Amino acid sequence: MNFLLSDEQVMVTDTLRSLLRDACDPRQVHDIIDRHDGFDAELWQRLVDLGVPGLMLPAEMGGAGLEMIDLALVAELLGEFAAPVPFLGHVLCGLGIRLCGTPDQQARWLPALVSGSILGTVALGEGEECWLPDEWQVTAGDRLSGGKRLVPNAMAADLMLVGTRQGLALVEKGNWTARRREGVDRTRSLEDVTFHEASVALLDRVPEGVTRLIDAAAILLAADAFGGASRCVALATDYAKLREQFGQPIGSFQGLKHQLANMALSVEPGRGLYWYAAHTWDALPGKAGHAAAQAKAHLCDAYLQAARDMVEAFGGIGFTWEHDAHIYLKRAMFDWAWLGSPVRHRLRAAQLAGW
Amino acid sequence: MNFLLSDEQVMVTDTLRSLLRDACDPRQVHDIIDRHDGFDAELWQRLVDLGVPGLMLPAEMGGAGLEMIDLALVAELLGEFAAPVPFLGHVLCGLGIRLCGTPDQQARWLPALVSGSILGTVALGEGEECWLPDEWQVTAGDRLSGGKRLVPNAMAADLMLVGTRQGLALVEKGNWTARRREGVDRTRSLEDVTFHEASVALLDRVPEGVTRLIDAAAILLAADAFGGASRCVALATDYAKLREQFGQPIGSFQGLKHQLANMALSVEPGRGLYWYAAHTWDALPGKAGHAAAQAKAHLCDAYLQAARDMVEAFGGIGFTWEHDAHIYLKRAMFDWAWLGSPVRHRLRAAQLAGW
Amino acid sequence: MELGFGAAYEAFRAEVRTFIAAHWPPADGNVKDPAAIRAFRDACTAQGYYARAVPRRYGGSEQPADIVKAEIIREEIRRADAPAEVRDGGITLLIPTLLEWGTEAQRQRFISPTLKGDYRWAQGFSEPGAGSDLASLRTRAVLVDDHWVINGQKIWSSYAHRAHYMFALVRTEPEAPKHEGISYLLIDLRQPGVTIRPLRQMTDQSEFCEVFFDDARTPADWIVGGRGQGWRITRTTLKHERGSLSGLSWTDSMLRGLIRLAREMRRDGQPAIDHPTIRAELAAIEAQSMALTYSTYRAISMTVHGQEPGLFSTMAKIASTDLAQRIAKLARDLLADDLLVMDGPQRKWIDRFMISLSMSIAGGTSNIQRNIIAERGLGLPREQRAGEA
Amino acid sequence: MELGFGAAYEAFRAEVRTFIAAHWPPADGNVKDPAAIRAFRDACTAQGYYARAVPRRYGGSEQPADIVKAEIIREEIRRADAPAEVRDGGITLLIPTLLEWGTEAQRQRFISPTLKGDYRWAQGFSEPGAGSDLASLRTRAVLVDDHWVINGQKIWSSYAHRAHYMFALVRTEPEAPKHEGISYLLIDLRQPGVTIRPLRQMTDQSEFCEVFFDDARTPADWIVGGRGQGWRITRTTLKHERGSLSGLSWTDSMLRGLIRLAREMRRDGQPAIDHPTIRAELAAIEAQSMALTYSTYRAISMTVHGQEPGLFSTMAKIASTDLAQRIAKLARDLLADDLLVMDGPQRKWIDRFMISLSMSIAGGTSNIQRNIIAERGLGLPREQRAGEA
Repeated sequence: MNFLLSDEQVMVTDTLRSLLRDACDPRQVHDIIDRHDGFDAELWQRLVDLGVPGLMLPAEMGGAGLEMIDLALVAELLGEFAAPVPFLGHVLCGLGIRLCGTPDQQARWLPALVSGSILGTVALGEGEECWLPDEWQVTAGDRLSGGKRLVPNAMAADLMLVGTRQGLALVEKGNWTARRREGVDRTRSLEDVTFHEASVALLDRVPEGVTRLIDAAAILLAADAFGGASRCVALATDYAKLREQFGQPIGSFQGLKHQLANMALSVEPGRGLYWYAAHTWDALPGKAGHAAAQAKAHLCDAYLQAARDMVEAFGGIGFTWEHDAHIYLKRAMFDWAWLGSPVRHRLRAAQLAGW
Repeated sequence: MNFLLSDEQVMVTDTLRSLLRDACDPRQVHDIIDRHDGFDAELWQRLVDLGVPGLMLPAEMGGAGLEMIDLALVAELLGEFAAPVPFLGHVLCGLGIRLCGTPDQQARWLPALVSGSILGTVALGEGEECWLPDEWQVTAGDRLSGGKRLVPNAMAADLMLVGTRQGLALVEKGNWTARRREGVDRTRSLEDVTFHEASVALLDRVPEGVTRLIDAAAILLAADAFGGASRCVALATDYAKLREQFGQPIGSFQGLKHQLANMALSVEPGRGLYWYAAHTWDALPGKAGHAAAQAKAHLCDAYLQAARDMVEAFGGIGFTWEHDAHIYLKRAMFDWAWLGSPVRHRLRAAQLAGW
Repeated sequence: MELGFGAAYEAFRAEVRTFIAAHWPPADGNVKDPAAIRAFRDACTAQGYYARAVPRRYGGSEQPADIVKAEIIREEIRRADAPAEVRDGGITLLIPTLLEWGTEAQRQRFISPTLKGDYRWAQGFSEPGAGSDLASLRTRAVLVDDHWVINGQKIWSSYAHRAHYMFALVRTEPEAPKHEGISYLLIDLRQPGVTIRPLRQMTDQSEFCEVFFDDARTPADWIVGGRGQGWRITRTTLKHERGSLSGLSWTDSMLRGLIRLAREMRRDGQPAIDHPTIRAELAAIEAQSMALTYSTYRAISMTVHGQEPGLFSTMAKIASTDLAQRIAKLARDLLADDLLVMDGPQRKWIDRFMISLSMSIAGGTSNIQRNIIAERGLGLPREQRAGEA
Repeated sequence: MELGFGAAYEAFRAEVRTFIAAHWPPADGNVKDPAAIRAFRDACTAQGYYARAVPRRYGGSEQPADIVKAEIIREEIRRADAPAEVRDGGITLLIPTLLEWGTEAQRQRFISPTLKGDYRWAQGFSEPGAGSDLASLRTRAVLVDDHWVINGQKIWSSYAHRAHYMFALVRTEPEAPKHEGISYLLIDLRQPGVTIRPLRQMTDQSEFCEVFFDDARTPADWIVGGRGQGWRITRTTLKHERGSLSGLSWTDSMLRGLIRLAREMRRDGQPAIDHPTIRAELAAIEAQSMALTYSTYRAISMTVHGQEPGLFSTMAKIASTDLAQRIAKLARDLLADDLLVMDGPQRKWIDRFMISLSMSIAGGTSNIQRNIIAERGLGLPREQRAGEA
């Protein structure tokens, strides 16, 4: 048993962490959410330069050919820094094409996604908690009509992977109209899109490919949630060490101490769960659906609670716009709801467990 | 608005409390549960002498003609002292006859129940959480056959009010066989009973009378739970004031302090809820079903949690047989499960609220 | 035991209802007209419904304390959707303080216009670094000739950007022990030495402000009580806050909103309110709300009858905070997809989901409330701390 | 990243499995025969499977530390339902202590029979009034000629009524500062000066005992380490307790039991496991258990590779306590009517419902664990208390 990171993985995460410390400090995140008109293009370019979009894509497409755990570690860090970049939609788009695309489709799109010369995204939701393949109503024939909801960065994207009753389908920019939603989480834009007799290219019908894409999405959200939740614990803890009341740091009061301990208790063990889910995706595919659903449910619940607890730990200051707390609270709301709420993933996990 | 106890009510509860302090101290309760062969007959006799069985029964039957709130206050105190007496079955038997009995039946049985010359009980449960009138399967015609479960003090009882598809029915001693269950709560015996072609007297079919009896049972359990839960808070608090660790009372540590505050918070406001439920039974019958279900659910959940918290607050000593803690924990388990678990009463309340 | 208001009170209710019907809405139907609103409030004061605790000579209606009547008035005003009594900090905190500690000149000068809404007040207690721990506050005032010269910063001052004046705690006796160096000053906010910066909240709205004093000035006799008495004055003022039913109506309206939300949203292909998990939690929340409501009724009844309601009186505040958190959580579960967007049909629930967090912060953190329950309610010993006797 | 045990370990597993199959069950099929059980355990020790940390000269098998191999052995023993290694306090706590601090004579005298199960040991640390706070213990021993004479009382001593000896902390230097006056003694429990009283638990079973010393005696050289070193010795012993997977298999078997229970019981006319509320909570518990399992795997992998697992290592214990509480609660919901009786088909769940409470008590309360997480894990400052520097 060797359930730990390799030296290379530690090195890569260290590199990425220093990049984010430099290029994604809270002031920069605040700038983006105050502008509220998209993502941090410069930061995204640096992640592209580092090879993030191609991490799991084949070497012959310019990718690094690594595994889900590697990508999830990146997602954890982006969550930790609340990075305002179009990571989620972009990597899922590439992954979907890798999983279900024809060789031609792969050759056409993957190198461009790896190099960042185009931006990809995925359209999964259809509203009212319809997120999953067996719930999709949108129908793709020669043409595609209908709407998808809550699509990340749809206005900026060049290529969209759309979930349809016929499986995944590719639509190019210009074939949809997008309506900007006022997303709660301003670090990741959401738009509703409408297709009207759009040109569309169906991917191969590989049902387990579609499922694996959903599992990947769940795992990346779980990893983001773990990173964000850990940061909430750290922010609240750091504050408790500095802030004084009645002549001593508030972190020396047992009441707050136990609350912080409970926060950490509800977050830290989640690391093993998301690692496991990522690991099953790579190594034990039969268990990946269940593990991914459990990770998404557990971590996203833990994140939202940790974010709430953190706001309370900060007192009034944590409720202000200028403070970082709400950035995490709102990102936690995104992770919690996008792709379906925890309870839905728990029921899915129960079914996959054969209960 | 005058939502508080009258001077008479305060006086009666004070009297009863001194009686219980004297006649129901923990050593006596331990004696009863160690013997495990019934109830505290002497204590019961003193309660009878005080008029407890007739509290809500008409004056012409020897009763005091008081209200549900008065009886519930008694139940609270019996819960506070974990009194090992057949109160619940006995008063519900009398109340059922008062609600649904013919004048003859009332005249025949109520004076005997008031004077304590006979012991009454109620048979409601049929196993697998069948407790309520619309779930009863036992059928009463000229004769009664079948079984009821988890009947309080069935072996000692002289008269049993049995829930049947035809409404409430009276069966006299000698017409059932009882099998002693090893009840969790040794302060209140439970038996399973079997009827085989038993003679039976149906009460008038007064459907709302049956409902009111169930509501009364729920309110009395809620009141017992409030009394017990308050005692749990008090016991844990007293211990925290006395017990020293690291040179000071453990109750001065903020961690434990906040746990005790949270315990009190989950218990104390329940008083208003059970008072309200009792008050509706007397004054606002249209609201009584809903309020009684809510009180039973809320208070019994709070009691069981408070009892668990108390055991933890005591540490190891609270886990021993000699300590009082388990008496309350087990009584809380009875209140929680008897007549159906909290979630069932919540769903019933939701229905009665018209949701 | 009597849960209704009793016959005498029901007669009072009828009288109030008749009075309101005669005065509201205004004849021209324009319920937004400021002049009409003001006229209505003046009429209510004249009638003895508003400003009940304030003597007539300062513009109040000087009625005997009666929380049941006060509640009936609130209920009837709400039912008629008429302009409610103004309940800002100037009225709930400053006026009682002036009545107890102020000079006659201060009362004459400030109470009446405050009641009328001509003077709006901001509270200046909290500072960065002195939230729950007011004794450590650092804004200072120095008496120079006939004016106090004030320097420092206040925070969490509600609606200071719309206020005319502030009642503030400032350090005037730097040499005195911490608690004894604080005075209670009244300050005109509309002067050059004062800068007010509204704090944008995470909901993207602004309620609280930072207020900076840079050689701001206030007349020497705008001090309430003596020098160094500010701490004592504040403690008695806070004690004046009495159990009231107003928190309950907030809880009640949240709960009704939650039920509506559960009817509107869907879960597993059915109305969410029919889903057993949602239904059971909704009922559990209702029970918690009922417990709070009727325990408050009991506490108020006891207070009215001169009895001490005991333990519950230490916990009313945190009990409603806990309830708000639980409501927020179920709302979150009901919202599902709608939790992602601020422009959806349930925006107000997004705000509430966040605002529920600020409840445990506002007016003392929940941890301080828990200390109060444990020490004052349960009688647990105060913690011995290093450096204390 | 590799979650399995790897090829080398799987070869080891095959070897263990073969070995066990050759030795268990005994030829006559009598798996209850004490002689057969003993012979099997001896064979396991000879083979290097049991007593791995104990040198051969004291009867152990002296294997290099390898928690993965240790886990494989445990798994295979469990799978074959063969007699597990004895894991009482004598083996897990006393032997490591003797190996580190004992005299050669003590090791020769005690280790081997303890390993074989001929000597059973009770732990004598806790006292009434000194639970988590061992430094304040009051049982004392005085050296009279060549014997310690012991007076006082110990409590929470597991199975002392079945034990031969006790390893105990007693106060031998009454004049020394609290922590420095304690020594670590070995005591024969089967002597007139010792009275053992099993404590009946709320489950009506007895596991823990009170032990009273009334001029009990033990030889002068049955002291481990020097006089006044007891506190230090205990701290190093407790430090020796290493992350292990054994807690996980307990959690896992509870969870599987809970799933079975949910299949057996009914709710709203359907198998409880199909009810959405039960189902969602069961899945939530499973996720919590998975989180604990794989974080433990990670911590162990890191330890094996000489890395520090960090924060998680402070929380493994309380995390499984929390999980046990949550399991107990769902079991309660499933039991419904069966919660009322001890003679029903689900008696074991009634016991577990209660035993889950004792978990947060055993071995230090959860509050002390929370302090450890906060101070050691999160680096929060220790509380300054009155009378401390």
